[in-house]
Amino acid sequence: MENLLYIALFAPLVGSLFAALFGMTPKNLITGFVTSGLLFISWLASVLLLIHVLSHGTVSANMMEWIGAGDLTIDFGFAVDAITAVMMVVVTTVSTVVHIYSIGYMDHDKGFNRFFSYLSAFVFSMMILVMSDNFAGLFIGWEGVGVCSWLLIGFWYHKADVGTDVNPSISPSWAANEAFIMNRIADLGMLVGIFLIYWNVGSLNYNVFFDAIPSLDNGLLTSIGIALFIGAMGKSAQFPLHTWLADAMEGPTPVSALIHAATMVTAGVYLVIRANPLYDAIPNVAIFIAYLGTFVAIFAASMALVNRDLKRIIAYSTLSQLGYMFAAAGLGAYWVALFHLAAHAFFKALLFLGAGNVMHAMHDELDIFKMGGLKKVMGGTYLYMGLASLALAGIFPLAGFFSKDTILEVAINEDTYIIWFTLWVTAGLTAFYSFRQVFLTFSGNERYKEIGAHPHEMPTFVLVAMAPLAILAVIFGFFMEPFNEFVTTILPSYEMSHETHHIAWFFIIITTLIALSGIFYAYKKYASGLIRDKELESSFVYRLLTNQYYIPALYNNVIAKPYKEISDMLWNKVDMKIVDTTVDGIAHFFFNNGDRTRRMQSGNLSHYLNWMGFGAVALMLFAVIASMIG
Amino acid sequence: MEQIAFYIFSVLTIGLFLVTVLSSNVLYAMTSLAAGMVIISGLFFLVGADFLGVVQLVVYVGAIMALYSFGMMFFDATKDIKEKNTNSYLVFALGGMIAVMFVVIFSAPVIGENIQATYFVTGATNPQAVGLILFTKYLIPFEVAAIMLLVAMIAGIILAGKKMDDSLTTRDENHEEDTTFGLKDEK
Amino acid sequence: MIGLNEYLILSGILFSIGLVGVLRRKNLLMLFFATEIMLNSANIAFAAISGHYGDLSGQMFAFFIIAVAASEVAVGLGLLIVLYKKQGTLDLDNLAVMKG
Amino acid sequence: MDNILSILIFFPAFAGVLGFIVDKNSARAYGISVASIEFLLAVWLWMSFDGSNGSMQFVEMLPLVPDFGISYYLGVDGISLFIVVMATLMILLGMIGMSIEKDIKNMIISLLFLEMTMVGVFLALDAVIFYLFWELSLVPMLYIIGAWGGPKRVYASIKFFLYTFIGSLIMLVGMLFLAYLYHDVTGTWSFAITDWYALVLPIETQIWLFIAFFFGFAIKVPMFPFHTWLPYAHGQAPTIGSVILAAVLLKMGTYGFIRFSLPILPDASVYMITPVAILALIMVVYTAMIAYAQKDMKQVIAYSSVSHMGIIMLGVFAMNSEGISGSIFLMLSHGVVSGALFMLVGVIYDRRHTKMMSEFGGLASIMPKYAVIFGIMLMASVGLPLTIGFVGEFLVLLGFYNISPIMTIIAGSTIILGAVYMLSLYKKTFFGEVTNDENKGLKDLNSREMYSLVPLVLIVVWLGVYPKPILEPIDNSVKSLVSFMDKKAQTQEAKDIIVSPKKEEGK
Repeated sequence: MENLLYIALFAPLVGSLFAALFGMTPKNLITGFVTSGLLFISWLASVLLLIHVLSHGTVSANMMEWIGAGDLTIDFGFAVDAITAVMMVVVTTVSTVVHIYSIGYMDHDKGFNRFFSYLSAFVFSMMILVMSDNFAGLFIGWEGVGVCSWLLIGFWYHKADVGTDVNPSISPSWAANEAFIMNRIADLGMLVGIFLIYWNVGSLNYNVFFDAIPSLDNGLLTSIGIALFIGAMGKSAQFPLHTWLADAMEGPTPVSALIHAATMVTAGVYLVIRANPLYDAIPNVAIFIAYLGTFVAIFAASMALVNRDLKRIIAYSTLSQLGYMFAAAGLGAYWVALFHLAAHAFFKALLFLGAGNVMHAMHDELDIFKMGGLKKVMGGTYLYMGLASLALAGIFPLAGFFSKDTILEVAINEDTYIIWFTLWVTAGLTAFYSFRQVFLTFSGNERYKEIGAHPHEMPTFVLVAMAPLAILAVIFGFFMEPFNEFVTTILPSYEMSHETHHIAWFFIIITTLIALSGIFYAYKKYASGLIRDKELESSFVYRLLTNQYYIPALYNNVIAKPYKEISDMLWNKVDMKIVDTTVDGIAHFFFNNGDRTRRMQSGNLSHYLNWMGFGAVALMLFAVIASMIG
Repeated sequence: MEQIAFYIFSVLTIGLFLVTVLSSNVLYAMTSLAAGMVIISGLFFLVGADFLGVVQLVVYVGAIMALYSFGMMFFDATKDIKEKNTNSYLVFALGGMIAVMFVVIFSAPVIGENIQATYFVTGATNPQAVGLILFTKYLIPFEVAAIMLLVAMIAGIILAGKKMDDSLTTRDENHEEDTTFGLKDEK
Repeated sequence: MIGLNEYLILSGILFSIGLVGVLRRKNLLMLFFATEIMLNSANIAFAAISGHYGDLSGQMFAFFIIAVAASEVAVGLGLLIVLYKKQGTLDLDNLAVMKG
Repeated sequence: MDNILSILIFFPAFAGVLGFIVDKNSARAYGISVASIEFLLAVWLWMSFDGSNGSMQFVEMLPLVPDFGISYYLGVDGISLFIVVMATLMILLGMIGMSIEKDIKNMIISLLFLEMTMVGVFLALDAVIFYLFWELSLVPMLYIIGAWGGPKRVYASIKFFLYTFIGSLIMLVGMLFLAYLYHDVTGTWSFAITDWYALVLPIETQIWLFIAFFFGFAIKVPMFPFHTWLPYAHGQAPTIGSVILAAVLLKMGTYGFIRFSLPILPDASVYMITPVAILALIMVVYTAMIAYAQKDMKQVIAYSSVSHMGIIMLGVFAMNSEGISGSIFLMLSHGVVSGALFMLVGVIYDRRHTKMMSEFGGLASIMPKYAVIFGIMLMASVGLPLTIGFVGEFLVLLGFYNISPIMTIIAGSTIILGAVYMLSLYKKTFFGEVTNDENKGLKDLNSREMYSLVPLVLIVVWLGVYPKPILEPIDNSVKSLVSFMDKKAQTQEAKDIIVSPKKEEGK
């Protein structure tokens, strides 16, 4: 079984290195096929591992020692348990599909080989992240996905910077740097968590740490929990570190599907799920996580309501769904969070890939106000995106219905009505903005003709490649019970109370109702075409939402610009004017004194003699005084 | 008797040396210097250093002063020396302070009485004693001094005797390099 | 009775006279004279101390000082003559070639 | 090869003297072959070094001035071994990548002399010998900056020389005083560092000595506020000069702290943790911000060097073997990475004769290989896991966390601020459109540059993934050092703070 583990882990790395060999040569289809093939192998190995874990329990392997210093020993240790197996299958499934899809999508791109190298490297990092059996290994993956995301967001690095009024993300390279730096802020928190664990437990191994939890001080556990959660916030783009995710949409769309929807951004959720014994021990932090998740859910959904950028809408919806996951995890329903994570990965990747199709068809035009009526030319994509949006909105019997509904049930069960209500409203908003986007893109008048676009459907193999995701988005919900049984071998099981069971049907109905009404409202407003409401668009709330609550502007003005100014000031004023001038001043002092006393060297011997006399007097005075004192 | 002699000698030496230092005529200065030397030898006799006194007379008055007088033939000794004296108060003040300090430093160990005689010679007259010590303990310094005198003599001859005929002040500018010894004026 | 101190005081006075000469005079020849005075004052001190303690080392030093003075005069006068031939003067103020 | 250490020290100097008779055209080949032999010797030393033994090995001892206990005393342990190997490697690669044509023979000879002094500093176990090489190392560097530098080279080289020289004079006073104290206590003179280790001094004396040593080492490191010579030196030095300066010369300072201050003055070191750490923190954050404000690529890397040296300083004063091992490893990784970065800046400077970032932009499209290697080095510089930069940084921060969590968090901001200035450098230089026409025709790395850079890339990855072969010998020596300090410390405070590793105690 260890071999399967290594195959699953290293196949993407091999693919990445293979593609890297061709990195500087023109497009070569073989890189696409080899990486996809290797990922398929990795997927196969993951599925086999899942089956093995299902019957035999955890598989673990210790490859070699990585860092050993003092009492610290960190191994490249891997363990595949139920959580990891699920994550592995989700990651490899989505990434295999995305790889195959990208062969079609990146067809005309100069950096074709490079793209596959990066993409496979990302999968490798993600696999390390989920498979590691210790926090240091997790951190390797954590940073690794960060770098790959940096590379991939900035994939079209040659685009120049433009003003925020033209493109809110300025440029791909800017967005990439923003994502990396934001993630690094959170990583610092994670590092602190790791240090705390090491100095109090003596090991970074998950199991050792979890076993030691009962013996640790509550305050300490709270700090560890907060520090780790800060790490999770960065990677999963939770408020206030959320701005990078929308800007990350500058990357190629398959990247958005894989990294910024299905896998990397869920790493934070994975961490919270993984550290469930810790968060169970500190309910205060856990409930904070739940509230924060809930807040992010509605906060992101509100921004999605008015956005005109196809990918950004989906990005906000990702953010919002991540909020759902954190809410579930924070409330203690870890398996529900994991289930929603998996379901979300499938339909959100599908949604993004559909958006990719549209983008491809529209020649990289992303403004949904300039689309419309595309269903005639892009029937397959319409179907996929419709399905994915239904799943996202949580309509029976699609995957999103089961997962989202269970989260709402959990909120009821925990008597946290504020969370329930907020998430309930968010469900309605989700349905509305998803279908606003679908209808604006595919129905109504054909506004694309105004900008002279000639949309066309993607090649068939691309659509076929997307089929697995579509199927999973439809049927995944029915696997909820087996999934529950499987993952609760590791995770704490979560049982609804009897009362909740009784009234569950009522909540299911009202949740479905609000989702349906959201869809209906979107249909009424947008299905027949776009009617722009100038008054609404100039209202304060609308502008607030389109400008993302002015948070990016705030960050820019309060952090980025002052940082630059303080840096300049420190350099020009402090370092050059104070520190260096002091040093030079000391040198000048000696130099000037030397220069002044140089005039003593008049060349006139009798002056010298006079000085000699002075010197003699001084020395003798000194001698006399010294002998008197001594 | 000794006291009277000492005070006479002291007053005379001080007076003569003052003349040496303050006079603007070289001849006066030199003459008074020579006279001062003679009287100093008297002081030496007073403290019982007979041999030293004789050497003082022979070397200083006999040799050195003769050397000076010969040397002065090369210079124009008859006219007064014109000197710009700036700030002579400072000079006197410095000189006085140094004198005071020398006295303090020299007399401090004497007053403290922590000096011990190491080469104590008794039962011999002064010249004999001097000879005994000079050719035993101080033999090597004595020989070195002899060599030094030899070297000095040769040096003196070469320096003074070099191109005795031509006056360097009237030499051609062209040949200056050979003989300037690096003493070149800034132009 | 004349003690050691009187001799030392005399020596100090003579030394300072020499020093004043050194500091004050601008003529090189006069400087030489002043130096001789200083050397002699030291000799007096040596001889006096030697006599006072009955230790002949002081006199020995005085001998060597005389030897040094003699050689100094020999070399110094030679130099003076060369200098005079070259510069036509022995005035220090005209010899400021060591200006830094 | 009993005298391998002497051979290591004097072979380059000997070859350097012979270099005077080598023909000008073959000087480079001569230099490279000498440096390769030296590097192989260093590797041979590493191979025959017993990694599980934490004490001094290959010791050579030859009394020079027995009356004052000065002897020619050499030895190597895990702490110095790899710095020596790295120094010889960086000289070799620097020579391979060197593009200087002017007076190449003199350059090669200076480099070989420099190599002697650097190796000598790290192998010396006698304070006088140490000081001798320490000061001698200034001379070739002064010449390299002064003769091949930029327009303000004279100012820069004099500043470098005088500044570091003043510091080391103060250090010399400390050394002499220490030798005097040793004489006072034992009645015999000795300048052997290992003898000094046995000296137990009262805490007040220790603090004075610590301050004296501190000046010498801190200026070399260079710690805030003594760092201003470094940007000038780097800014004006030729590429090879910057490479050696950043990779090896700066390490002398931190090495000195580990070799002298910690074991000789453990109580004072513990006492001084807070002030030193505050300076180090200022170094980390302040210079990272200044690096962000720079317009010149080389200055960014110069200031980033200072910032990283701050982290190394923190590690040295972590007083546990995680932190100290980490800081020694970080010295190596910083040597490799900053050396490589300076070489990379040199590459573009050779082509365009400017280092201003505003002149560039979009280089990734024109020079892809260059961009890739730069990118890898950048990632190593910001401490990405599985690159060489992470291991040391992680261990240092981990180790220092035991001293002060708050300070560690401030120091940890280096992973953010480092990313800020390095990424903005990369973005300005490599990303965006190619706006400057002069850049359009630039050639990618040639084979000479590849030969010098690719080995560094391999090292960066190899030691990032598998640091054990190097980390283990370092750690063994550090463990014995820390246990020794723990035993020697007098005050209870010092004993509390110095954490000797449990594994060592069990032995």
